Amino acid sequence: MTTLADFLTVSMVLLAIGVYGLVRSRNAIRMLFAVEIIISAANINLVAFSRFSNPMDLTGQVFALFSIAIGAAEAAVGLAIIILVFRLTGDVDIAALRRLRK
Amino acid sequence: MAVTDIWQMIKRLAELSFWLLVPITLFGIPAYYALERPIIQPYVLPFLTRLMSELMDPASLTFKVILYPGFTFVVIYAAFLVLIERKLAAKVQLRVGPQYAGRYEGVLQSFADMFKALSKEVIVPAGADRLIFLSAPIISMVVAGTLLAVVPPSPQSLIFDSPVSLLLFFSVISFSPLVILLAAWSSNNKFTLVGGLRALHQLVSYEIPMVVSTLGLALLVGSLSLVDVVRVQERLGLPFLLLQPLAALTFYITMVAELERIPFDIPEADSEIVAGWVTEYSGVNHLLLYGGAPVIKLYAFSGLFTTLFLGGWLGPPPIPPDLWFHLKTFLVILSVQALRAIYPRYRIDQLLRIGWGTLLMLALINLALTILLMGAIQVV
Amino acid sequence: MALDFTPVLLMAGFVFVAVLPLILIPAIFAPRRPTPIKLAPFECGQPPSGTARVHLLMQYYPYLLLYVVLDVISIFLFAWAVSFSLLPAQASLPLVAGFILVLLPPLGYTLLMARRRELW
Amino acid sequence: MVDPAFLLVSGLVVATSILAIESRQLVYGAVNLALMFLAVAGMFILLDAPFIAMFQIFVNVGAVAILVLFTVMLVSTERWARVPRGREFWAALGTSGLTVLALVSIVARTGLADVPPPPAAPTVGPEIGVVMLGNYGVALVLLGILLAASVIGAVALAKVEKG
Repeated sequence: MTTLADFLTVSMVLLAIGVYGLVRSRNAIRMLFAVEIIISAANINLVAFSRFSNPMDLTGQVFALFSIAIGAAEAAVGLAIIILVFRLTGDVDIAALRRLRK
Repeated sequence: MAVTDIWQMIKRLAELSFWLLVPITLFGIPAYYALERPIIQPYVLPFLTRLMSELMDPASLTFKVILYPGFTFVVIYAAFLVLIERKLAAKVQLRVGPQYAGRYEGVLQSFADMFKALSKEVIVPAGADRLIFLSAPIISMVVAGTLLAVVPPSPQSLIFDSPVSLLLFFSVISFSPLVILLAAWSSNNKFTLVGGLRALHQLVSYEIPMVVSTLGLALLVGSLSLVDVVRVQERLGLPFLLLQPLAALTFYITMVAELERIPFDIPEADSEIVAGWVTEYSGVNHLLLYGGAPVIKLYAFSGLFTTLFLGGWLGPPPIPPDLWFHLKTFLVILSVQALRAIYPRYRIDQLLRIGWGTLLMLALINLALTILLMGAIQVV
Repeated sequence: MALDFTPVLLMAGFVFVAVLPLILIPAIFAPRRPTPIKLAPFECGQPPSGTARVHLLMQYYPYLLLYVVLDVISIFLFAWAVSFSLLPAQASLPLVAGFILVLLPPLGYTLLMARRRELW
Repeated sequence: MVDPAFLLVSGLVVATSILAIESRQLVYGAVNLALMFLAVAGMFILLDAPFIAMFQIFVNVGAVAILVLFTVMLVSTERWARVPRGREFWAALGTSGLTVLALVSIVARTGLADVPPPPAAPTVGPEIGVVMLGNYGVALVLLGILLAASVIGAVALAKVEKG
């Protein structure tokens, strides 16, 4: 029998992997991967709580829908920024972004 | 067929069975006893007998997946569809088409092609990404085959029906641009890359009008189950083609574009970019990407069109429902194939503008009309 | 688990199993005689020049961006469409109409920008 | 006894997400990200939410992963395609490890492990539409505005302005 804690564990591990990726990578695209992983962890949490607390109340699932939609919008804008940076500096390294401050 | 031909065939078969029997008796039977049957007796034999008994039973899932509405049926059907398409295009262009394989009008040409492809060298170009390059044909076949699980030939012989079937179909086809982009990139060739990008933009642009054009049906039916769609058409007594002509038109055009067929065969434009994103594939991989997956997809899309707009398996009783479904699907497939002989090719920017401008607007107008229709029904 | 997706997985798995021999038979029996010229990328008979993985075309990038967002919208519309009869039309229609109308300006803007070829 | 389907799906989720972060080539990372989205959709199916699962596949595998892959191929140069394993590795591992420890200690204290799943029918669309438009209609329109703004912003950012 799968319990709530099992789903929460998976989502926690996903969050940890996402945080690890965010801290470690200097590549902007890789950081976007990490953000997407964190969003997925949050979605699993939303749906899992919705399923286990009160299955008749679908607020959690609707929030997961909204969250996925916002994740898609975030990816679109994020990738556009990455492309802009690439066109300006010829690189997607985060260190390259620092040069833009001037 | 002359008598000598039959005699020749019998001799051939006898020879073949002799060469099959010799290794079995020489090695197979001794091996069977030498192994003391440690694996075969307790595990393999019950599994095999169960498999065989399920393959005999048309109601079982195994039968459906493996034999009838599933893979085997569709592969054989697809082989003949390829032949029909070649003969049709040849007749329109005053040629004869395949002529020799199978003695009568080349009926076995597709199978001959399959064996030819199997015996050919598989070339992986230098600098290609081996893993992605070699797995792309398999993935594209799996994606095409998974679509078959959703298409319902009749309520008795459907593999999977759920209240999210229509969405499942769209989700599965949204994999194909990903596979195409990977295949194109991994080949390390400029033509494949150009073809892959064209395919990506085309598939992506026509998916939205396709999805939006089915919204009207979802409104009328109130469910995304394909069986429910047909049931509602049964209750109404008329196919949705008459109730939603705009949606049917949009769906048909987007379907042809999603299949990369002739007025929209920009990704594989063989007079411009060699063979598009399949340029570097050879042998059996070419067979799967060029002859296998697209034809299975053609069947699946035509089946979906039949289910959504032509009333699926509905029809007067002397003909069984499955046959009705296949008759209608065959007509849809034939109409898509006939386009090939008639139309020239669009340019990619024209195509994108049509997709995002005209077709999307048509789909939205259809949605508005459907809402008005629903309002009229509620008033009456 | 009330809704069982096993048939779909079985279908995908069987296709995979059925395709495997098609891949394995040529791997074992087909000839394999690679030569440098045979392995070179095909460029219409010309000697291949440069790498193929150069920067991709960005000409049609706005259509991709549009796709990502309209994809989301269309599924939201499905959720509305199947629940149409369960909700009072006066309540849900203005919301959905607003939802769609809000998206027309970006659609127009993107199509306009996509037409100006010099921008990409 | 844990459900084998759950074990399989969760293993897939974790493995693909690690590969997405750690794989040498960025293209493989993007492919693994797509597989991760697919596995998360499997998670939603296990949670009796097939509609969300289909939405997840359609949006994330069908659109976001394609956009990511396209961008990866667009900006791909061999110079940074390989990620060096530097000193930050241990810092990153430590940070994420601490996150997991903190969260595990919180969850372990709440006793959520014993909560049995209440019986429920899978949600397939109509119910979600009712809640979404009935209770969160304004949020939906706001979401529409957000999406519209994101399209305009992304297009305006990505285009080249020549003097």
